[in-house]
Amino acid sequence: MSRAGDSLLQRLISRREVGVFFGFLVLFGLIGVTRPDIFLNWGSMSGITSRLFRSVAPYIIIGIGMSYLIIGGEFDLSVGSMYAVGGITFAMLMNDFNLTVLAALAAVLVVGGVVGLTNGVIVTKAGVPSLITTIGMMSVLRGIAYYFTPAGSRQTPDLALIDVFGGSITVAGLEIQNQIFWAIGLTVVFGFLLQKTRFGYHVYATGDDQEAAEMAGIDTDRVKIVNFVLTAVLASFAGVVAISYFGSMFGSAGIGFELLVIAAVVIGGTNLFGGEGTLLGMFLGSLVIGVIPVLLVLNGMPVELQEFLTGVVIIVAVLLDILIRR
Amino acid sequence: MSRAGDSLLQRLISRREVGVFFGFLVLFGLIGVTRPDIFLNWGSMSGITSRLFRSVAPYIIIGIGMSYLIIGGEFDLSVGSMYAVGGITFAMLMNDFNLTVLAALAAVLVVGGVVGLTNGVIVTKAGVPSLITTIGMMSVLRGIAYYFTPAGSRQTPDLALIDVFGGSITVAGLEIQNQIFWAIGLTVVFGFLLQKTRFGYHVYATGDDQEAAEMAGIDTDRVKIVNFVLTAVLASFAGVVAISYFGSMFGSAGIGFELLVIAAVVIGGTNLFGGEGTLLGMFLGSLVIGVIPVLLVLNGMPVELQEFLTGVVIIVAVLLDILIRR
Amino acid sequence: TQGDDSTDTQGGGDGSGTGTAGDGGDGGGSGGAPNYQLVQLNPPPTTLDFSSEPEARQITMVTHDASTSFFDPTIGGLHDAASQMGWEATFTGPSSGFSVQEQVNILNSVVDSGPDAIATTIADPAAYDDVINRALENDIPVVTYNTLALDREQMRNKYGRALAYTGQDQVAAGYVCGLSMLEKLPDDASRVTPGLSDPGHSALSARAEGMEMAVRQNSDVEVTDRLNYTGDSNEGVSRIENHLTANPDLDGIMGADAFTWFIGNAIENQGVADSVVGGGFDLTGETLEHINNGNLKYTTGQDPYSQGYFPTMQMFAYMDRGMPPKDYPTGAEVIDESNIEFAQERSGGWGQLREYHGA
Amino acid sequence: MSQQDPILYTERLTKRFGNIHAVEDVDFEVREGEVMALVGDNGAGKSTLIKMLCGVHEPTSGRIFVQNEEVSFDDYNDARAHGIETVYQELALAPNQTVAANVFLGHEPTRMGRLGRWLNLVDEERMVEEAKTNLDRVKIPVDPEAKVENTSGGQQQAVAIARALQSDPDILIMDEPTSALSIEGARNVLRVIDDLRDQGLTIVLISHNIRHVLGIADRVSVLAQGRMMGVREADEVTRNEIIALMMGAEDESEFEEFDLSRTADEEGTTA
Amino acid sequence: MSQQDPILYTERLTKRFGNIHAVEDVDFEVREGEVMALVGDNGAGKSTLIKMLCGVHEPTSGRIFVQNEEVSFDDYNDARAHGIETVYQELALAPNQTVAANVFLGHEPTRMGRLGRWLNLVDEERMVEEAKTNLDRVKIPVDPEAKVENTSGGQQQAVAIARALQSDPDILIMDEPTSALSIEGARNVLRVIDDLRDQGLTIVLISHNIRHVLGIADRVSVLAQGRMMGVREADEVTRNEIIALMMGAEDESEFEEFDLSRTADEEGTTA
Ligand SMILES: Nc1ncnc2c1ncn2[C@@H]1O[C@H](COP(=O)(O)OP(=O)(O)OP(=O)(O)O)[C@@H](O)[C@H]1O
Ligand SMILES: Nc1ncnc2c1ncn2[C@@H]1O[C@H](COP(=O)(O)OP(=O)(O)OP(=O)(O)O)[C@@H](O)[C@H]1O
Ligand SMILES: [Mg+2]
Ligand SMILES: [Mg+2]
Repeated sequence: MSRAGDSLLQRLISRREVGVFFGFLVLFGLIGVTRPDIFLNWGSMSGITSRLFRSVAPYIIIGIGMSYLIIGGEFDLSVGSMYAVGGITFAMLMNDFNLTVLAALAAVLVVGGVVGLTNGVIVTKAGVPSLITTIGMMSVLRGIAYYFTPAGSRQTPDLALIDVFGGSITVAGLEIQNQIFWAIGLTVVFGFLLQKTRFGYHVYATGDDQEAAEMAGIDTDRVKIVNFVLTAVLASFAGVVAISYFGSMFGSAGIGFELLVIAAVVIGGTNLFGGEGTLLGMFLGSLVIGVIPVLLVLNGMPVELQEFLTGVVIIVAVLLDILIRR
Repeated sequence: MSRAGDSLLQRLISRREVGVFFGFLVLFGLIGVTRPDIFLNWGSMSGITSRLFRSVAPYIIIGIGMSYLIIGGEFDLSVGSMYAVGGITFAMLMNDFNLTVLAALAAVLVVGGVVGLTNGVIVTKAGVPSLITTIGMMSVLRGIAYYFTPAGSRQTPDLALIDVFGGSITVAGLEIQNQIFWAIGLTVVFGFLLQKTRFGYHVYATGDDQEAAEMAGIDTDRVKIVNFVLTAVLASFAGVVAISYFGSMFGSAGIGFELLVIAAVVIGGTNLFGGEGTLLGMFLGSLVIGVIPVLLVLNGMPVELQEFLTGVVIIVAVLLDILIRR
Repeated sequence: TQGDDSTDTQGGGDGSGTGTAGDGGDGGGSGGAPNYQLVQLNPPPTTLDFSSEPEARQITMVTHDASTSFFDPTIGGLHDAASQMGWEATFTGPSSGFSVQEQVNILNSVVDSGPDAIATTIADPAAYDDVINRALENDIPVVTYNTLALDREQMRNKYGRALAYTGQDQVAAGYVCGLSMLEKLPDDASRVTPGLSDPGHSALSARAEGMEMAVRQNSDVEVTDRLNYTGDSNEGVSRIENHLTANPDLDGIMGADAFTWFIGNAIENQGVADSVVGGGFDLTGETLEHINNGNLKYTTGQDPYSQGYFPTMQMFAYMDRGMPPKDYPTGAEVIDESNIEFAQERSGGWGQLREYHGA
Repeated sequence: MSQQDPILYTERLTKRFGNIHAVEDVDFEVREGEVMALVGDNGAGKSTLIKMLCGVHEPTSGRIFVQNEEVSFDDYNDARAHGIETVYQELALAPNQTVAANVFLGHEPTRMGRLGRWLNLVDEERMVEEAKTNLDRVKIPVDPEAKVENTSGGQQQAVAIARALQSDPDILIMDEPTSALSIEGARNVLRVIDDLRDQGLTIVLISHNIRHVLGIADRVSVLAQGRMMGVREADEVTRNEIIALMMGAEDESEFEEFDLSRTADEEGTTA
Repeated sequence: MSQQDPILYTERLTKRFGNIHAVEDVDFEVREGEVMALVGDNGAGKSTLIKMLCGVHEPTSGRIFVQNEEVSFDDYNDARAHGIETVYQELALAPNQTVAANVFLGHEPTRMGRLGRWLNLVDEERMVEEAKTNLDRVKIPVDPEAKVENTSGGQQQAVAIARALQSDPDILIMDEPTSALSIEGARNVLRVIDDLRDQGLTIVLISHNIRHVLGIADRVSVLAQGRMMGVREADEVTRNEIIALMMGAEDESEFEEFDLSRTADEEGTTA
């Protein structure tokens, strides 16, 4: 064995994140090719960009937990229902039980924690596969979300503090939703923790080879339970953020989120079977997922074509990334 | 090492299939506990049982391919859309293009084969993860299904041969849908092939350790492509069977099937990460999935509770199975 | 045991779409025979008893989509009627979204469970044949509501009778929605967009079709391609906003379903309430609030409450008093700033009503 | 060199997998500060025995004592808490992680400073450096920042050994630690074992190389078909006696029939 | 015993992984009917070299010739079609399948009869039986119907060897086939290699056990740091010369410093 230093460029290109970023840029650039009138208009374009980030913020927030879980060798299909229960209970606690914003938030996060703990314990201690456990939990939570919305939906009350999650700030004439800051902030913090802490190291090892990790003394059950808790807490937080922004949430909110979020995580280069991946990849993967409908809507695609093209674009975006890195 | 012969009973109990069967019996028995009036009436009970099998027949037919795929280390989320496209094109070819039943069937299966081939080639040759490929294909096919149903749905014409798929025979006063025979027949044939042929052995080895299988000379790409083709063909066939029975199919038919079918496969003991599983398990897993709504509707559960209890029952059924085999 | 009730006029549609209910509402016949509904007297599967407390019965109401909030008032109406008569009521359907096949499976189990009466939507002209006939053979009377994909003649062929329908023709309802849009648009308006949350949901497509028909038939306003704003607020509001950005000359946008409030949110976010007319369907609290704030100009209601109340009442009249159920058009009511106050007061109660009934 | 106090012993330890009796009624004793070799034919139960001693397998029956106290290990960490560290035959590495991460798997060094300690921030520089130091002890060249998956068979074994050395245990169990190593590599590992004994560590060594075993061990325990066949002082026993025990036979001569044509068969001489 | 025609040779064969030069400009030649040993330190590039010869790795550059014909293997089956069979260092077994299925992995025997042949029905009885026969050749006791995952390290190696024996190749490449085997097991494998050579097979043997190598091989090729250091006739070379080549050194004496206290170090004698 002899080894010469890898060039920085080579290392960079071989990283999945760069490929995904490139894929995103291509899709984004396609907006410019197809609608130069909008692309070159600062006002429209900054609005579109800001909305793009806003619309993927919940995916990113949930995707943080999902990345931990998937890197650690499990996944969670109940996040969409958890998102609904999170948002709906947040509103309910403030309206019907007169809790303050912070108390309601705390209660919601605790509920999320309990749900995640339940998922984690059933998976690790009873040995029920996470697919079954979280499909089951998906139904259970959806039932609860429906139960708590007898009139179809719940609305947040008019409390100033809610704007911390749902409000926005205006910078140089551009309105930026606070959600975006939450999504970026949480990604940075949890990305740091995943890369730099012992727990993060254990997440990777657990997903890489659970038996080896156990034989090296890692409590893989604990790692997985923490990941399940983190995911459910973040999903319920995403629900809080969403209802704070929209002012309202239906019992059916978040249906289908699980696949979107998992897709974003996998597009970002995380191995679905564990052991590899980064939050940066998930972040970029979410943007890819989010930019596709923007591109199609701006071009006024008819409804059937939208569905069709969405599929084509997802595959092509990832294909591009793979071909580039070859 | 010294080894005494395992007792038959021990071997039996340790098999996942027995646990799942037991789980199914418990749920089925619960019908008797909660609605003895119906349970003890041969006429209603035989009808309910026959309809239960009927309702899971499409899951089973698709589940055969999905089992092959999952055992071989991949999966397919596009089966629900493929099912819709299969049924809808079947009707369209007969109505608008005047094809005979058999010609339409052949064409539909070819379409399924092409879709499966596409999935398989993108996954194996281009290296796009099957999650992304088949989520993409799910969208593409759904778009096609919508496009082919401008009036919302398609109906089959009145051709006698369609009854081969959608009709029924009456045995001792009990109406048994032909779908059930298709589901059982295909399970037996493909179960036999999976257990007894070289290809079947290669499916297991590929899912167990792809690298090892390749290093042993197995063309794992071929194995996976064949599995993708089989899955898509069976999914389109399930669509044909379904539209033949219902007489009509919506563009939105089959949404959510992918998770139901994967859940049935996993409940039946197949390892989601490949290398282990049987079709018998999938068959029983489908019955578990199918009996839950029967039990809940017979007891007049309102929607929210139904959703809630479905989740609880799924988890508990699998938990039971695991606890029994401990 | 069932006879036939000869021909009626105004059989709706061609049977391939949904919501083409038997009789039109107030569309009116163009000359010739007036609207009529000839009712054949099918004796109920019960023995009439006018001299004592009516029996407590069980009615099950089945929908094609139990995941939407649309039916919340329907559930309230169902329980109002049931509790007035001392009946038991259940509302069920596919909880994971619109699915005819799943609904048929559920209907089968409902028939097995043996209720006294069933009210169901019929969202497809073929898929319900077996199960409805099985219900009728088991002496369980069936009425339909909200969505009916068959005309009376077709039902007679399939079921040996025309099932009564309580609801509105979806295309006609969409037509009303389109007319309202035209009314709210300024004179120089040139483009409007119909939107919906699910292109695979035939009732929504039918409403969108009606909207488009109304605009095209009664004005020169251009109708753009439909916008799919999905059932997810997160995605949907952004899509609508982007659509507004992409079409700065757009004058109106109307939704075909309960997610019409996304349009209100988008208009509010973009601050274009003065230049874009927003409107649509259904009476969700969010949509009404937007009308109240001026972000939306109107919405179209089709009285979902009555879709639960009257089928149940009709079943009582039929099973205990021998009066066969009749079609009951729930019409299309337009809510705008003129009547929003009352509409909000009324809609605010559905949740409480369900809680009151414990349903 | 070896003291007389058993630091670790088992009583009628048994492990069955279904109807396979992998380890049966084994009394195994290790004295403080000695190198105890454990030998036996393939499938004799060596790995299964030591996996019970380090918490990976739960015994079917029997008892384990460490420092005269009965123990029952739920997992590997329990064993580790009692000062037992293991090099597994199957190595137990996380293939997609780096060599350095694997050397410290489960026991990553954390940064100084309040934040570092509170968050358990991994001190990556120290990790890479110490991994290098540990790998240097066995002198097998391997890049601490390479993915384990991309290293050679011998390099992987070196990583597993380096991991065990890193933790400073009381009792070190090594299951065929030199099987994939070059002559130099194996020699280095034996030298390290010798050093560790000098520092007072107790070592259990599993190896098929009887020459290595007799060269380094104080005593030799022999397993055959899951049963303990006997224990011998290393300097009082011959290679052929051990082989005879391993085969469960009494007469040594029967194991001598094979001789490769052109060179002296290494298996036939010495001890 | 060895003929002079090369059945297999490479020209300037090179394999790089990114910037790691695992094999560099290697000319490797194997003659028909000989046992060619390939030795080298850990990480020298032995496994990488042979993985190019059996289609697992694609060479970065260089050429491979089999029976004087240039070949380029896309995958393992291409190599197999040229009569090359391999026992991999990492064994390449499917852990959840049975021992018998693994012995025949990828080449399951099919049933007679039209249906059997048409459907490629696996003849399970024959498979189990032949697996037994093959395993018996290396005389390591293992249940052919056990899951591989549940067998011991040595048993797994025996399965991998049995698999190679089952296919009747022209050239058999064995990457450290005896590393996990007991003395008896290793001896049996060497004996099998000897028999195969007598039957005219060509064998490439990678091993760290120089004694085994010199005992069985006709010639020895030495790799160091990815480069071919030289080829020697086995009966004309000493153990220490080989070690010196492996280390890339000229002076042999420097490898003799380590000597365990109480027994003659096996590494120091014989050849
Ligand atoms: N998890 C398991 N399930 C079933 N049988 C097992 C399991 N693990 C080991 N065995 C069996 O127990 C016996 C002892 O295995 P063990 O691994 O302890 O042998 P060993 O002495 O370490 O052999 P080797 O020298 O080949 O590594 C073997 O026959 C093996 O097949
Ligand atoms: N897939 C790979 N990616 C990167 N580097 C690799 C890869 N495979 C091998 N190497 C490197 O190439 C060099 C040669 O490895 P190889 O496995 O050929 O060594 P070897 O001679 O077989 O060693 P051993 O005796 O330890 O098995 C090593 O330094 C190894 O780390
Ligand atoms: Mg062992
Ligand atoms: Mg090697």
